[in-house]
Amino acid sequence: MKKYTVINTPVHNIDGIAKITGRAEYAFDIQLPHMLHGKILRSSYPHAKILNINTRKAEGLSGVKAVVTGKETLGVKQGIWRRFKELCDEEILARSKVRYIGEPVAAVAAVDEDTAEEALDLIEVEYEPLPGVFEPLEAIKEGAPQLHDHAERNINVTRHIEWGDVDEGFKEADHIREDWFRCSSQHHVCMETHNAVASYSLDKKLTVWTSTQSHYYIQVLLSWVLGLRENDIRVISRYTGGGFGSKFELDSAQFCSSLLSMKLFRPVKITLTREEEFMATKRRTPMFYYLRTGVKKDGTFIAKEGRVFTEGGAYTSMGATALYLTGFFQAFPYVWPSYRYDGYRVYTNTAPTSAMRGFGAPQATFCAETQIDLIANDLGIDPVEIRRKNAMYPGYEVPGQATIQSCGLTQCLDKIEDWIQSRGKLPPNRGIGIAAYGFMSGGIFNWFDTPYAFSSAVIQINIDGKVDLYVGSQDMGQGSNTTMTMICAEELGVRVEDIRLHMGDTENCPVDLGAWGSRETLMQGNAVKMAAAKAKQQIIEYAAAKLSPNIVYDLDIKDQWIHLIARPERGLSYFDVVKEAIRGKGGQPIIARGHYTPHRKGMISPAYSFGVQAVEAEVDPDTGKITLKNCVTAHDCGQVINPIGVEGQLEGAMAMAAGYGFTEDLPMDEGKILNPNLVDYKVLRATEMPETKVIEVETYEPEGPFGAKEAGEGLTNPTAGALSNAVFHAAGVSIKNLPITPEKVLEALREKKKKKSK
Amino acid sequence: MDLARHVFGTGDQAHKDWVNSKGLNFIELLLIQTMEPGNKGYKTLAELLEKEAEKVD
Amino acid sequence: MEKRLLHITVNNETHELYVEPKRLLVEVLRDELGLTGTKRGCNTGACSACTVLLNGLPVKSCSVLAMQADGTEITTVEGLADGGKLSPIQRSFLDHGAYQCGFCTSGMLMSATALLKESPKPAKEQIIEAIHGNICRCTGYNSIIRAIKAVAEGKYKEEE
Amino acid sequence: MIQDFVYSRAKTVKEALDLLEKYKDDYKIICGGQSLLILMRQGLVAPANLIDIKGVEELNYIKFKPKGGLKIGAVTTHSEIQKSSLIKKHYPVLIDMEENLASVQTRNWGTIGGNLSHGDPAGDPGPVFIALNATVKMANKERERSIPLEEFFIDYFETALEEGELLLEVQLPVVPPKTATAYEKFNIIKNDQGIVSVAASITLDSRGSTCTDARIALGAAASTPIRARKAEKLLIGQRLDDGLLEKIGKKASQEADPVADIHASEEYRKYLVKALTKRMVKKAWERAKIIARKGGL
Repeated sequence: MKKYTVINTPVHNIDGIAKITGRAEYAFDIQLPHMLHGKILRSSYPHAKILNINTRKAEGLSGVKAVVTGKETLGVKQGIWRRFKELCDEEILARSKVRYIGEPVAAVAAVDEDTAEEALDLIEVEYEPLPGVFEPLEAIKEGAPQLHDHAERNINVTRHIEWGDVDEGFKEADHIREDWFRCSSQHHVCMETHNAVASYSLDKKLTVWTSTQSHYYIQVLLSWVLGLRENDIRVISRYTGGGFGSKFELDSAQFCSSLLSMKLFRPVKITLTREEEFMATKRRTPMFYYLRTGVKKDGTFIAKEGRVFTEGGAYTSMGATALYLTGFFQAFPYVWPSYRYDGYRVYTNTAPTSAMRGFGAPQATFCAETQIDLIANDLGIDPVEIRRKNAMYPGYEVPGQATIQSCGLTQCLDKIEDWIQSRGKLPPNRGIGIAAYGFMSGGIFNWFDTPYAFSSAVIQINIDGKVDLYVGSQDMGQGSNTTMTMICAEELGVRVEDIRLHMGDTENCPVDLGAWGSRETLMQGNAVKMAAAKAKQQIIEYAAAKLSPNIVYDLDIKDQWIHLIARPERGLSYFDVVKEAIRGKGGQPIIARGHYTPHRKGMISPAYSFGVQAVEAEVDPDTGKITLKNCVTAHDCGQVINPIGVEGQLEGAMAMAAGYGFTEDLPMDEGKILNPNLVDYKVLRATEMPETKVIEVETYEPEGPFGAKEAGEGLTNPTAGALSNAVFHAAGVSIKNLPITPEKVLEALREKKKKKSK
Repeated sequence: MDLARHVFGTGDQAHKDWVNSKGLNFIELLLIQTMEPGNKGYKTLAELLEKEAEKVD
Repeated sequence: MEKRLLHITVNNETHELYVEPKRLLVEVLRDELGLTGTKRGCNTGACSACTVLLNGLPVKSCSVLAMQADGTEITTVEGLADGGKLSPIQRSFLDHGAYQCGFCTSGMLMSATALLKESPKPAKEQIIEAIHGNICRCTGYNSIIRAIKAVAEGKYKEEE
Repeated sequence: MIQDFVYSRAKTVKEALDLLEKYKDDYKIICGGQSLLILMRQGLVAPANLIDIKGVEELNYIKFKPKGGLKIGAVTTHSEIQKSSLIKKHYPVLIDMEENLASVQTRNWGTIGGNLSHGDPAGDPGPVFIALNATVKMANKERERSIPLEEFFIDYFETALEEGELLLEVQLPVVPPKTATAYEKFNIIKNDQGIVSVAASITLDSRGSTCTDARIALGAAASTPIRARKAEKLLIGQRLDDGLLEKIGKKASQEADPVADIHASEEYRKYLVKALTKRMVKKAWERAKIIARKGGL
């Protein structure tokens, strides 16, 4: 019998049929009887005191049922870093002060959307405008306008990482490079905008249908800000139209629809417009990066010092995590004898910056990988060679931070080198750039302060052998529903169609922290595997009596067949045994639980994915325009669970990361986003996609289910760096300021010409 | 040194007040750390902590 | 606002209903007829998540007044799987994982369906051109292109 | 949110003109509405009356006469132009232009009349039609009139259409012998509106070596599509060489008067005008040469 019957076989997404027939019901689609529609009034000032809000006129408009302002809330300063009081700084409905354009100040419920929108114009808000500050390097200066009383010089969070003797290291270095980089912002652009339908009933129970990456987080945060008991709140999120890091904090649609529903005892639906989505639903953290790097003549890395100032926006959000991770992944995936990082997150009067796919790592990887190619160029060393020389390896310990167990980085470098060679000599104005990367498989940190296990799963096996699998993980398109089903089927020895998955509902699903930080496959996966193993044990106990194996024989279940491992032909049908087992249990279905919480796994994550990406691009010397030609990624995600899923994650991440590299940006004027729509905000289209190729480098990760690890977020890390290196090799100019627009390239080219002519 | 990291790391009001009460300026230390080379902010804070520790003994 | 009578055929069913002239086709489909398979992704006619077939041609139902669709024949994603049988493009989307979150999928399927009807053997460039207007934030498009190509190559026949 | 309006539907040009007359102080005409509906949703346009001419079938045509040239009715969709074999044969550059105009969905519902009446300086058809020496026919209840397309565009989103006046038709003269036209727009995402666009039409002498006539039109380079007349002059009587191209490019970028926005600075736009003008003149010239070699058209 082959090793696995389900794992590593291409399996259709179990939500596939619903999604391709239009039957999948997103919160966006929910219509309830007697339902009202809500709209949110948002600040048009980047920084202002709220002196007074007069809602009388709005309430007078026919069709308007209720208006709420911050005054009517408990005024909780909430945040996802619940363990650190000072980092919980966002009220969602501002009571006394607004700190960014788009911050909610009031919400209306009316019979239809148009009426609600009309009512917004009738709400009179009296502001006292305050001077704003929009750049971190300005905000940290003495005398700059201060956003929060507790945050002197607008310093929100600082992070320090250090190992080895950096100052000594620089003394030993033959070559030292200093560079400044600017990493721009980026918006998630989930196709389903944030939305929620809240329904509060007379029995004091609140049900919220919403689009989220973590129904558990939303349940807990809502109970905090609304003063309701945690489990009197039911959060339902069956389908989520994209998340990418934007949907695991409490958002204005969820909060305001709940407030209005509690006031009216009627369902209230709030759907953010695309413009609101851009203005006020968090975004990738812009960073100013200073890198000082020392290496030996032969390219051996000696010392690295990184300093970062991040544009925090008005509130902490998830930015504190991004600040730590960008520092950690700045030194990834290489061996640095000494490293020092100082990160500063600075409050500014702009939309809060937070988590987005890669979580600080894409910024770090862009800067690090761009600088590595510059160093390689300074020393005349091949880009692949310098990376191979310093690559992490299995068993390597990042001092005080992490232990690397599985690591296929060197194999990835070999595969990419082969591909580069296969390209032969490139036509003029073409270049290939590479970037190496790694990422975590779920965070070990518990700043949310949950008393629960990080992931839990419950299994019930019914009389017909059908398995009910209850998970807390959230599928936002990445395919975790299918992954969990496959892991369960493999461990239990049944088929995918034998399993009925239950998810996206706090009422009947166990707790999982949600789909962020690439945690589901490893953490929820381990919980599912444990539950399945326990259920399987119960079945095998009954089978053992029947098969009465000699003690030397062991029993196992594969593909619905319970058998002696040593003599697979001797066995029983899974279905027959389940029937008898349940009868034997006094009619009780077989039930088992599983859970996972990482222990003693360093500061970051239990396991790390690795990879190398090569981007081939062409630069038009007349206009500076960049055209992507090829993108090849060699990726180590441990044991592949579902090949269809991994391929999709790789290609999708690449498209999003390429956008970050050269088309997507959020330009602002005094805190106002200038392109809050999909016409002026440029996401990649099918016409911009290069040929993509995925090379799987399989390793076995001892901590992961069946040896699997992260395969979703990390893939967002390398592209911007690989692209900037491709431009460097194609046109001889290095752009250290994202995004790499044609205008910047052309300017650099003209500068270069000038220098030459001199 | 690790203690210094902890103090800066949490950065909450209690720690800030303690450092300030010892005649140093918490924010200034943080800024020195990042504006000037050589890990100065941490070294200064570490020295302070050592002195204080000795007092306790 | 005075409502006007609208005659419209959707997925071979005729409807007569009174709508405000300012209502967009997508609003009538989703809110009046309950066909929520058609999505809305933006407010500026830029994402094509709301693509439906109007007299066989793909249009953005967010950029057509319902009254302008008076007397026309509309096909939405709900009309693709005929008599319990998935259409070839739907089956190909399954096999190629040509969707992830699924929110742009209806629009993608409508664009692909129209393309394959107009030119059953499109070149890759035609495929890319046909879905250029549809934003997908999850897949990176290539799996969608492969799925359409597979149908064009005759790998998926209409089920009998 | 779209403000309320009174909706009227015209089935004939006469009905349309009557409605324009009736509502003259406050109306908007909707045809494909691919731009208008966005403006209305954003509340930037809120007419009391909306007059729908999408169904005016008598304005839906593409006609060509070997002497008269091409006539395109105002409600003809972009897709119908893109797929017209007549146009492919006689004005192939229009196919290039349409193939890169927005998306299939927009081309299927958007119309040529609507596009031109919108008066967007970054629109695709403007520069190409100007390079092809187009005129537009308009009418109100009293009279009909025709003007060159380049005079039709007055300012940002402002055209020569007067109150009560309707755009009926775009007319293109027969392309002179030994003439070819080329069009390209510069953008980051294909089919987006051009950050800058350039159309060039070149006519060569009988030997196909020197330029006897030239028309260069620039899009998104000023408040309306404009002609680079000084650059055109530099071409007359000249033979093509890199030195000449450089001079033409420079001149055209001097004639351009673009504004900066989030997509490009003024300086970069001027630079793009230069780069694209050089490319389009060269491309049109080479096409014209081939035609000249073949002899005649």
